[in-house]
Amino acid sequence: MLKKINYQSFGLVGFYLVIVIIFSALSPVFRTAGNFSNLLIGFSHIGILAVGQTFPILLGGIDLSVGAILGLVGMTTFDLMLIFGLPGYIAIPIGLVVGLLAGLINGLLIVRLKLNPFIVSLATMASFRGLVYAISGRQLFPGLTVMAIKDPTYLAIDGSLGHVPYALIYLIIIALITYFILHNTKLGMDLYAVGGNENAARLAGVNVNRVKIAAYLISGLCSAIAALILTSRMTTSPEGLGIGFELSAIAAAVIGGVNMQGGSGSTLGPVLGAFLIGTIYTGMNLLGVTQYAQPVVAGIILIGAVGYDQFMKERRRKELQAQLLLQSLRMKGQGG
Amino acid sequence: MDEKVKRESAGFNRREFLKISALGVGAAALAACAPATPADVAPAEGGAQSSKQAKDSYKMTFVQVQPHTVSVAWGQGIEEVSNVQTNIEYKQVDGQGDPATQINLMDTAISEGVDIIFCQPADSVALGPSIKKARAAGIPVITLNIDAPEAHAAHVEMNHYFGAIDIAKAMGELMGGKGNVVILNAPPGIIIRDMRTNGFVDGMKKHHPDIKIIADQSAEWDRKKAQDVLSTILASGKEVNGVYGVNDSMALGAVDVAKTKDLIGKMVIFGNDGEKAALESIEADELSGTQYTDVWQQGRLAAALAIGLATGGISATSFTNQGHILMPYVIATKDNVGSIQAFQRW
Amino acid sequence: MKKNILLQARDVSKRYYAVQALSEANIEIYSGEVHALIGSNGAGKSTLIKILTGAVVPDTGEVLLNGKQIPHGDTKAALDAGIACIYQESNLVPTLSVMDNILLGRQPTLRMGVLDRKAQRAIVVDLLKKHDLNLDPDAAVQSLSTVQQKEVEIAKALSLNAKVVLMDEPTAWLSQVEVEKLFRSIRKLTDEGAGVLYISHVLDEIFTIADRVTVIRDGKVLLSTAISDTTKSALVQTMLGRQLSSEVNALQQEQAEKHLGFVALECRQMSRAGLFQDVNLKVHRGEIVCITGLIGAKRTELVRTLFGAELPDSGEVLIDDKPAHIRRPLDAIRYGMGLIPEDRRRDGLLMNLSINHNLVMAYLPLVTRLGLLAPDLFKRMGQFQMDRLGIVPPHLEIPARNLSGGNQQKVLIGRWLAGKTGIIILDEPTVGVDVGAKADIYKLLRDLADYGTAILIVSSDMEEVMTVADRILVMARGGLVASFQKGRVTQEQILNAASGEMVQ
Amino acid sequence: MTTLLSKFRDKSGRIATQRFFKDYGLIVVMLMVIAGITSIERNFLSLENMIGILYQVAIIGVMAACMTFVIITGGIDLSVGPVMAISGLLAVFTLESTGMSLVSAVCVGLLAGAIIGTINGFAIGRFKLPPFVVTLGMMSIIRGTALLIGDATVHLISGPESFLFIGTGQLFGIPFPILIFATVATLIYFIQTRTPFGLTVFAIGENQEAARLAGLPVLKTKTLVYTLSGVGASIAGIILASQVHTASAVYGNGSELDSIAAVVVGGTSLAGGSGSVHRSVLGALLIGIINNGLSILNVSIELQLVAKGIIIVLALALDRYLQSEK
Repeated sequence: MLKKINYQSFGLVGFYLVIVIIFSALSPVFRTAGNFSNLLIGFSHIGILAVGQTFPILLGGIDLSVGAILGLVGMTTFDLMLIFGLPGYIAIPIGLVVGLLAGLINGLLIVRLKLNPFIVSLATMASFRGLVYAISGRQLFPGLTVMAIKDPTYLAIDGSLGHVPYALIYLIIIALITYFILHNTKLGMDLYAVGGNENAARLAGVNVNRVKIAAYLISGLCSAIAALILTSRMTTSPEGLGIGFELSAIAAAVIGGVNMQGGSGSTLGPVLGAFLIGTIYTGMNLLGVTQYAQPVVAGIILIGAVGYDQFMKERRRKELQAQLLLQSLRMKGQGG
Repeated sequence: MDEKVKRESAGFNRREFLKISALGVGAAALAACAPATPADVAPAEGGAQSSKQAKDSYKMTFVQVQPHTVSVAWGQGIEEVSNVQTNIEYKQVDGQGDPATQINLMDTAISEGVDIIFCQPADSVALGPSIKKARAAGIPVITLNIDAPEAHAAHVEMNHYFGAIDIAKAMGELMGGKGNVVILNAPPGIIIRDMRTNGFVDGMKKHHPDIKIIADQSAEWDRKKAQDVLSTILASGKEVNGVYGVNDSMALGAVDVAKTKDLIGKMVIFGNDGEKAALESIEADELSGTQYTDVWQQGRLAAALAIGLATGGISATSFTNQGHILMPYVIATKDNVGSIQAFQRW
Repeated sequence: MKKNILLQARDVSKRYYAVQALSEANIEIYSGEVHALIGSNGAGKSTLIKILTGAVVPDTGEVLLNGKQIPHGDTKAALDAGIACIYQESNLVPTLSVMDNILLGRQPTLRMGVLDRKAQRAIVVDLLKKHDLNLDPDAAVQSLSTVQQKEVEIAKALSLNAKVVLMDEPTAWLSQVEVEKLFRSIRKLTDEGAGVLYISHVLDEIFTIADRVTVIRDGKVLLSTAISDTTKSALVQTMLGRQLSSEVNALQQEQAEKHLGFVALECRQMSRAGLFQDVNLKVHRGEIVCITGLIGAKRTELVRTLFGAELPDSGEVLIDDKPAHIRRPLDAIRYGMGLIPEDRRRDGLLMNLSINHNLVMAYLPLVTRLGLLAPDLFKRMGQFQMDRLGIVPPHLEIPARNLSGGNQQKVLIGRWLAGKTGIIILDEPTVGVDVGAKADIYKLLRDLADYGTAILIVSSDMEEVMTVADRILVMARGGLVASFQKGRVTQEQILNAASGEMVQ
Repeated sequence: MTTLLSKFRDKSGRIATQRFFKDYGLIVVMLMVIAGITSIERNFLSLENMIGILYQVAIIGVMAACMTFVIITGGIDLSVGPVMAISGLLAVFTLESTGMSLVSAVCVGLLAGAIIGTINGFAIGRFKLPPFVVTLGMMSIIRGTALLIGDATVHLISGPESFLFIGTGQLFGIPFPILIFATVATLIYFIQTRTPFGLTVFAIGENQEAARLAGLPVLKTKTLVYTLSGVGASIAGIILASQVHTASAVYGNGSELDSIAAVVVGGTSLAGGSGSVHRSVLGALLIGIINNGLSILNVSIELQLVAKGIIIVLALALDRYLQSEK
């Protein structure tokens, strides 16, 4: 299994370390503990979304609605606490449930109507965002636009242990759990099976539909968690919250070695992918790269990262082939 | 060079302009930041001189919502003032329209230990915690356009709510107090949008109760989308006598439609912001009017304040509440648009 | 052990649109028996299998296991009832390991769906040992060769320890040695009282392994008898409804030492690290050369390199005695070469495109005017090839995937006949092709050779090699080890040469 | 309808209807949507509004048509939004620098798109990098470059009339952008059906290795499809600039998703191998009709998005149902 990790994202790990070292060398601020904890806080929500996104992509699908789900969950909890005055420990579970429901809707539409995941999640992305606007407490009661969430339980979500932010801890836990699910549970095997060869999975008696729905449920749940973290950090939930996150999440996943054709990938790469993007931007910011030059450099590095990863994989594949050959030769030898 | 001369004369013409402009608040605001004014008109007299006494350099960061005409103009205003002081390092960073990103940028600026943060919050509450954090770190924060509930150094605002009310008033008068109005709006999510819409609706109720708002559709701040939405509404055969674009781009989109359907003159179209293009369109008798604010000036004021705070070594923690500087604005129409000088057109 | 009926299909019929795929077919599979099912492609074998596994719902009739009816169209139920199947097309998940593929959907779990890796490994390892399959349980399937992948499929079916195992052409792509291995496994199964339904085009195999045979044609069961009560030619006749042996024999007899044309294709000192070294070979115009040998002798790699699909480390290729610079397939084609790859499903046909498209694909310039496709030329060329090769069904616009194996192969050959191809390389040309179509293809190749085409065939099928080749080259472990003239060699000699030091 | 059906009479009845709906199901669905909206707002069907819809669809339509090949080869192009912006900018700058030479302005604009597209294609074809990441990276590179050369402000177009004609002019009473859209779509449909290139595109999408072994120019084709997509974005960008009399580096945000949506709604699968330009056009139209319908019905901002999502899902579900009809 360890071999698998390396195979997935060794190239990326190396690349990431190089980037970090370069920035640390060039910018004294970058190498401060404070800055790193900023990085970890600032991009953990993208990391969580990316982990969630991994599951639909593993099935050769995609979930464009994560940003909208994030907004919806945020707004729900916001309303629950500020309109209905419910305590956080009630709002939080409800928020998670909303995320799961949203995921369920995606899953059911894809499975039952046999529609293309891209279209379905694109449509639900619009619908969920519309719902956010419709239920927005900030629209219904303009006073709430300047009202902050005060609930202690809720605000505690985004706390930190010294320099270690909770957000990071959630991310690590989620990444590890999902990693375990993927590589050590039946669900995980079924996910890879359906993603790799759906027909074979079906003939082997795997309940394909259930697996698909599960994937979108997980993605929905991750969005919900990210929503809780962000809204707790912002002490409110703007209607626009989460717009454009889907692209960052997918990007992080793909950079993290999840194959968009489905069937291969894991959940540690995506986390790294999320931080890679964040690190690049923060680093350039600290180096005083002008704001418009930043996306240019970022884009180049992005392509570079994937190119490098590709290169490493290619080399690894060649090595494997060579080994395979030797084996088969030995086999033939023994055969006689 | 002559650019500079113009700018210098700015100081003079501005005063006249302020007389025209309705709000005394603005004058008060200017007075409030008097100490900074020399630096403000510094371009003419060598800024280098004035910044001699400063020992080390000062860092200033502007966290904007996203690249946009207005924030660009702010930037120009700020740099105009800060550039003349060799010891000021100014940079503008892009919040990519996302409060979460803005929070990250704030955090970075704080750990970078800048001396001043200009912040245009995408959402007043969302950025509150970061502003609090900055204050705790002793960094004065100057908010632009959108105030934050947390105490910070100062808030420099181009008015939204009252401005929109006045727009409604002026618009109604041109419409003769009756008819149907369409609002070309933006989707919820940025507070400005809410302030302006509410102001406009309230204004109409207050001043012209007979005018009906028959449609409030989203054109996503975008000129092309504004064209599409308005032409669709017109195609439905409804009679539209007035259009309010929540920003100038959308208003200009409406103008484009009016031109093609030759409704210019028959349809009252108002924008908001007062960018150069809008003012020219007014002079060309296309756009009926817009709310104009000198955004360059707004930037200069903010910068002047900032320099005062930084060089004066005033600690952020010493502010119990932010001072409000409400920028003066005019409802620019055919009659008064001429009084807005070239150097005030951003 | 008394033989009792395990699996039984009673009067099952199935109709696809216009086509009656099966009509009132009956078949019984007894415990401890291997029941061979033969018939031309498109005769309805696959449909019958799919019905038995519940993948297809029959229009009429029923399927009984031990006298109990199994619900139609429910693969899971059939699986649980103990009906395993090795399908023709791959049913493996490329990214998963051998271990996971073998137990796919049935991995042992502790609680809450957590996998019991230890148990899983134990099961797989001793399964592989029991059937002496030489596979690394942890290797990802995509890193395995075609043969090894087939072995995984077999292991998968065996692991079900099913009451009935259906095998749809399991020996496709298997070499002699592996086939024997497979037969041993099958015997083990039957000894344990399981029943096996065995589909194959290779009659020899059937006479070796089967106890009972059923012949099916045009969806009807024509004959079902004990193997001992029938003969090869009888079977072929019922299967095709015509006498074939004459045609094949004709090919085999033809001995005339006709003088050869110039060397059309020659390669000198061709090497690729770790694959093959210093290969020299010549193919003359009008000559059919077969390269045979064990699987893993790197014959496929050799021909792919000749065709420019992969690049050699050293060595040169000469065409008509002139050095040719081949960097990619397009170059090879410009030199008048054509390759028909080993796995026509994976590398050959464009399955969703029409027959017509597939036929002209390699020579698009020939069907264009001023750089634009000319529909009339396009159709005419397709029609011409279709008639010439007798492809059925004769509809140019149906997608290639709906064709039988034999006809798909014909389309691939036709693709090269379309142009000025003078050198045709075929890799395992008749795998999964029924006896009738096989004969057609052999005749076609011979005709081409007589017209001066140089033909290079890679084949593991001894009978095929003996039948079509003018010259037989034997490749072993990346080198050409022997060369025989037609008719001057026995299968044994070839096999010995192929298995290298195994004989010493 | 029956006349159309008769086209497929060569096969048995059921196949005929199936194939009919496979090709025309989307139109049937579209007619239903139109009928639905019209039943509430009669003016929806007015000629003025119909032309309006086409005018509104033109930009996305052009992009979708040009991107179809990319998606048929199993790729994706996310960089089209910024390409729109930068083409518009460059065109405007050229206008100013060359003293209002329309031709050079348009050429420069298109060239930009072509170059960017080609770079995408080469990176994807030659180095086998995942299209998603390459074009995503390019998206951010081009957006940044556009901002560097044009800042975030809007640049007014002071003329010439000929340039403004591109976006706002009319020919025989039909807005010019519609004509451009029609021309581009027809041209690409022609390429798809009548050229070896078009055939190769499908072959690659279906099975790249097989295409290579059949001697098809894989790398060249793969590069060209992205070039085409880039050019499409440029055309769109120039039309937009001309329609709004301005150019800005921030234009075209999110249009990549809109155009991909149009292609996919049309039924072209992101997995590649299948699809058609005419279906992409239909997809763009369907989305355009829904947008237009919702605002002509004056649906409130909040509910518009909800409705849009639901209608799209229903429409496609219906389309799917028609295709797989028993």
